[in-house]
Amino acid sequence: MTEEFEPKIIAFLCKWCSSAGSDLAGVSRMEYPPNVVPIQVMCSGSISPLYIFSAFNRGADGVLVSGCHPGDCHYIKGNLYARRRLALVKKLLEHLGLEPQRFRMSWVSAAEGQKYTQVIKDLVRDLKPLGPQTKLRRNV
Amino acid sequence: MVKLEDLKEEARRLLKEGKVKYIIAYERNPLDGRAVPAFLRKPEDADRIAWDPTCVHNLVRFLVDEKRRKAKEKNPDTRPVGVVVKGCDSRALVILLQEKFIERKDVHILGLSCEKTGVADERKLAKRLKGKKAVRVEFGPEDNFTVTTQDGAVTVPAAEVLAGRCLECIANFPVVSDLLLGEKTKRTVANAFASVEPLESLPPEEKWKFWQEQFRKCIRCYACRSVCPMCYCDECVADTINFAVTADTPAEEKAQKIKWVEKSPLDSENIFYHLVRAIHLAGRCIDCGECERACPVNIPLRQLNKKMEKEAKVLFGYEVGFDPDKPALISCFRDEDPQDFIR
Amino acid sequence: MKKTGVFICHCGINIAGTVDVKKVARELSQQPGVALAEDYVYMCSDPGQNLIAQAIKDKGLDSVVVACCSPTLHETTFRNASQRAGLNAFRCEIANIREQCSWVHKDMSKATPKAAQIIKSTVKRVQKNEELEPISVPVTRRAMVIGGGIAGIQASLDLANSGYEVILVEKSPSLGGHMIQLSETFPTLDCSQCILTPKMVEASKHPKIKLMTYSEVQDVTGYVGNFKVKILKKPTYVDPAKCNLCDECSKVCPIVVPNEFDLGLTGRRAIYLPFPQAIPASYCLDDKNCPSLFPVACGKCYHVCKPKAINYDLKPEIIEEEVGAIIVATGYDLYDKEKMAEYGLGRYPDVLDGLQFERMCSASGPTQGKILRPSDQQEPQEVVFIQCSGSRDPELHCAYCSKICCMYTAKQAMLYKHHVHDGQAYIFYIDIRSGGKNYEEFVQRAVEEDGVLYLRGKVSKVFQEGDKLKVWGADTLSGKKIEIDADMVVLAMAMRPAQGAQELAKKLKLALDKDGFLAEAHPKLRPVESVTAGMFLAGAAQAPKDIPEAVAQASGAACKAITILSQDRLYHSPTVAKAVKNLCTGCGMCVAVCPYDAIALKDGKVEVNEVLCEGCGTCQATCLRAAIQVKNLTQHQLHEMILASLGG
Amino acid sequence: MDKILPKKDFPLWLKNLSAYALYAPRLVDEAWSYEFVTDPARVSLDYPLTVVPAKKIIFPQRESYFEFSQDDANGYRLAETLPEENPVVIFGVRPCEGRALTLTDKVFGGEFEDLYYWKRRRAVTLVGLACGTPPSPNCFCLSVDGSPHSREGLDILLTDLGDKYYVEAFTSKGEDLLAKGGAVFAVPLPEDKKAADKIQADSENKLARRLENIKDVPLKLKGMFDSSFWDEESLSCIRCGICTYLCPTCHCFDINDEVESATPLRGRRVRTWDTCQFPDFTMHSSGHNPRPEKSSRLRQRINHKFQYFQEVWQNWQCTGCGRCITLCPVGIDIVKVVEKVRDHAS
Repeated sequence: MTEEFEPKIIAFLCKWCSSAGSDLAGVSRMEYPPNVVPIQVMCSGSISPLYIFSAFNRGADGVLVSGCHPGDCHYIKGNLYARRRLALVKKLLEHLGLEPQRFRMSWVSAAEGQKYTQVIKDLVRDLKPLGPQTKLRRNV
Repeated sequence: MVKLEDLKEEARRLLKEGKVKYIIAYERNPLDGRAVPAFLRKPEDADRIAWDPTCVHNLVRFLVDEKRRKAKEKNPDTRPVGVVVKGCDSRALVILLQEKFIERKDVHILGLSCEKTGVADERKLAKRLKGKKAVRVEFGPEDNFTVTTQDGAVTVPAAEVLAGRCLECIANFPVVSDLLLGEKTKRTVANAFASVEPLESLPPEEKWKFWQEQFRKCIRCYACRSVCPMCYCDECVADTINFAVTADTPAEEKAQKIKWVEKSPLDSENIFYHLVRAIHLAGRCIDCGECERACPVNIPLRQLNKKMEKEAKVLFGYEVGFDPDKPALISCFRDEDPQDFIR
Repeated sequence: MKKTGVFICHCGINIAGTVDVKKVARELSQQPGVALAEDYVYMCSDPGQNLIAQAIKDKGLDSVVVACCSPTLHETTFRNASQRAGLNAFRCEIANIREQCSWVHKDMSKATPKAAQIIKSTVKRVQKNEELEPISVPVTRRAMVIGGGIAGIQASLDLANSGYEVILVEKSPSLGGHMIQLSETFPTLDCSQCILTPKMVEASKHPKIKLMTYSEVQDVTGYVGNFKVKILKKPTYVDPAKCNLCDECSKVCPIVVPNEFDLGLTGRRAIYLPFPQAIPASYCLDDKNCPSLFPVACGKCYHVCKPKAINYDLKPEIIEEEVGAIIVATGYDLYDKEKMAEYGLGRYPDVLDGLQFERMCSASGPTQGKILRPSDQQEPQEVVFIQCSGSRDPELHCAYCSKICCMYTAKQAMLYKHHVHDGQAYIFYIDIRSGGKNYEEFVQRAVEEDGVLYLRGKVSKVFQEGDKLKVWGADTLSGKKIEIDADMVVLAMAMRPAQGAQELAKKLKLALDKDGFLAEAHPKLRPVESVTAGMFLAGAAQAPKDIPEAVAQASGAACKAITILSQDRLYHSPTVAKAVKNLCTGCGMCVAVCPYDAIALKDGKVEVNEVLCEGCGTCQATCLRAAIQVKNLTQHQLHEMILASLGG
Repeated sequence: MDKILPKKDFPLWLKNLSAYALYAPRLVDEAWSYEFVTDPARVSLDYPLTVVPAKKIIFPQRESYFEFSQDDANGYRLAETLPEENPVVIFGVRPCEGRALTLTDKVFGGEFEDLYYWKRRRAVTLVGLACGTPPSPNCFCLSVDGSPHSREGLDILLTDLGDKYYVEAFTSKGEDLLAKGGAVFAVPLPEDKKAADKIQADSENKLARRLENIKDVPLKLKGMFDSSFWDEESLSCIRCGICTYLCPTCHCFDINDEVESATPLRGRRVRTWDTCQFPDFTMHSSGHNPRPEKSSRLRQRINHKFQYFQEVWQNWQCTGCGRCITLCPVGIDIVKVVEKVRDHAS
């Protein structure tokens, strides 16, 4: 029996909602799988498609971008730009044949520690059966 | 029918009266009958202008060069540059106007309507002629092309040899112009995104297999980005060294150059390059199809760009390259933008 | 080579219980550019902070990563500690290994490598952090308040009483807003004019308040602490200093137009006193309705004016002012009459809106406080009040609740009963929302003492039949259809943002919510701040409010404004966007996405106003050419962080 | 050593070459390309010209120099990654490409041998295919000292005689390859030889394009370095890499470190094709770029091929395959450019 595949996931969390929501999950001592390395950014609107491509290129098995719910953005509307930009990224990656589960976006508010926990659990659960992401991964 | 003589006459007049700096048009290469870009400076140069189904090039691309050249000149000639555009090319120009890369006053647009046809796909034509060499391709009669080979002229229904982009064209005549020749009847296509549907319908693994084989062929000659009027960045993600540096650029700034992608034609790096190109062209690509035509190894690049154009339309109701005053696709949003993919 | 110090906090067992801090420290000490990696039981304690400070001095560290709890808790602590030890505060970053690691995992063998990766990624970031100093700008220590209703007056008085100069701009000829139109106020039934006029007088006499009535804000430029405003002062053609309110001019004026103050229940002349208690106490010539002003053709008022207060030659003026903060209190208007055709408003004279009814109840109103049907001047015996006229109706009208209607309808029904003892008041309602001090008791009083009949349900139709108004509705509690032959119908119309507020918001670059009210910076935590630094919101311009709420918010806004005005200089986070000009092609996409108008194109290249920029980075992601970057979170840094997070 | 190979037996020969990695032209998405042979039965040499020349096998677009790593246990480590000398055969190589390899041999050979190139070069056997008819309308090999049946650089030359090939082997590598074929080859009859000679001789008259009287071009070019001629000629150039990447004689490369992991350090140093047509080719780290304009880059391409290479190696660095003409997206024609140089009033 080989060891179960543990996906490597990068999560871009906006500082004001999702990172705070993730903090709340911690404060509430919720538990979720340790596969995700969080990177805190100021706003989901600051996530360039390049970061997502790059994460996959450098071996991420999954990428999560999480921001404030529409209307709650600390910067008013950054998440709405993100929503449009990342919808395109998702469609593009899927057109290429990347499994749709590998790139995910979520809205997690500062109060949603439980939701953050669930998002991570779902993501890890969805990625495990897919195995390592080799399509976009660099192999020099 | 576009009267070529009218175009020549106007070009002659513009050059004679000094209204334009020069004119970018097409001329025919007598050796193979194919059109090539021509840069006309004197009134008599206008005689060389050609207009036929081999006028595939998007001449708007050369306005990018013009802008760069002009920026370096000390006392630049401020007259507009004349440029011959088809419908698709004019939409590229709209994007350059939208992105303030070109000012309307700097360009004199000579628009030509493709009417009911468009330009020929050289590869399709070669196949149709079964090895015979076309020495001349002309529009008409009606929705046909007249193709002359060593064995004489034949009539080929245009639809059989039209470039893929023309089959899905949503602007058969220029959307912006100073002079517009030919019929201005809007041609409607049944499905402007038909070509992406077969691939869309495949399961992920088969899509991937398709693309993997395609991108494996890429030799990173960058003809796709070089021929593209929208790829006017001074420095591309794919460039391995810092370009936009000058003698006084500080070392820290030079060190900011990120090596996102290796120069090696590895599958992953080729894909990265094409992914970035596709996303950077989302909402900007007007499907002139030049990248696909220029590709020496025949990678179907329109499949990527067309997909993005389709999503812009379907998800955001955004049509690319018609209105220079509209915000760019990614610099605006609608409250009702879909978010069902966000959970 | 960089010299980064990594300091890993045990947080007692909060971190060390799940993360092998010693192992992480060993691993980090091997990282390129890491000069030392140490762990300590409580980094935030004084000895912990000293450890960091000492290491900065001893090892000459050029950057510091503290791996501990969330940056929201101790970022400031450690940045200050670094600064004290001589390191630029912005060369200290926090790696969150508690909330986002040790607290959410149980398995030490898995939490430990994750913690290491989070720290490595932070090390990569901090090694490319610029040394930054907070951006500082001087402050113009005066404020502008837009809107002379109760909220604007209150905010102005609070600011002025705190010693700051205030310019109070009101677009109508008098202060007072809608509150001055009201008869009595709930839940105490004290007279609205009696409590408001002293405040109006105080505002007009206050040495620190420059009152500009009949004026409108034309343009605002600049930024927090340093706004430049242009105010259009419209001519009233009457010098308030000379006007003695004799009313001779009005008497001779041939023009009669509906009186705005009485909502059309009475008329006024083209030269008129807005209302008896108007401040400034002066007549005003309304040049839109006086047909004989350009050129002067009539001149009757001029001739009868003994103090020679009338001057037809006055011209609009543009007044320029500099202020450090702006409070927007533009209030509300009632929902459009035309949109409530189903209830016959505007069609049947005896269907009134709530404000018209207020005027009718008012002792200074058109009927001197008697409740009379406009059609025949008879006392109505049956009055139907319809709540939520235009509110809470997402399909046809406004989706939101106008909040104050439950209370004022109860009040109005009560006032009606006080005037017409044998009359019957009916109130159609969806719910009764009487949250507020003494509010529920007030509603109960209406039911119990004044016998107001509450009917739960919506009215489907109001139409005239003979001299009665037929009201068709349903009582959803009994399930019965209800028909009332009413003598008068009063509609509790929805509140919507004041007319012109939208254009004003554009000038001020303020965001609006989906209903057109001014958007607050955060719905919970920054309810009086606008999205633009230095601009604050008060009163019903932000959302429907009653008087005490509007007053409270106005004082809140004043206080927020004082947090700016009381400073000599303002300090602003320096982690803002910066332009990389040689990459910029001037496409303006970043300009379009910036929520703060902090980016502009100058000579075809992007320029960032660092004072306005909040550092969100949306521009950075939008730019196709990396020509705009947020300091200390650049693309380069993120790239390195991604690589480090993936272990490469 | 001359032989006859019936076309039907061509696969049999290939099947006997299991010791070699075989490459032959295959049509991939409407473009001919030298591809690894998996099924000898499907190999046909009935093709015009590949898009990418055979140099891609000998001078691959990416060549790894060495791997590097650094970790606690081993410290710094470098491991050379010379290519293995597995024998390779490329079938159907056009004579112009064979000649092209003799030119790149000069560049990578001499005093400092480029081992990476030579490991592959020595391991390859080139089975050429004489051009009975020009494979491209833009062929002009005769004008640059080549011919449609040149043997230079090749080990074997096949001449298509309809249902059979006339096979000439003129190197020991070529003869080895014939020896492996054994009985599939027949001894040519004199009329076979005559037929092959005639086809070869006739082929010289079938070339549509000529580039004549270019003897003085190197000198001419020297005098035209600062001419505005280049500005005008390069107007339509879009600065892509097609002309050079697809040129069988172009051999410029770039060297990069590809870092797979920063900590622990792991990666490799590689060389990749590079081209003088890319603006970053000459970009200095100072920000100075000696060839900032596309005019200077077109000039460089022509100068290198028609002046510098002559000066150093007494050869044109062009074998007249016509790829750069056919595939240029904007129709820049090297023959026309050189003719214009020749006729330029200096």
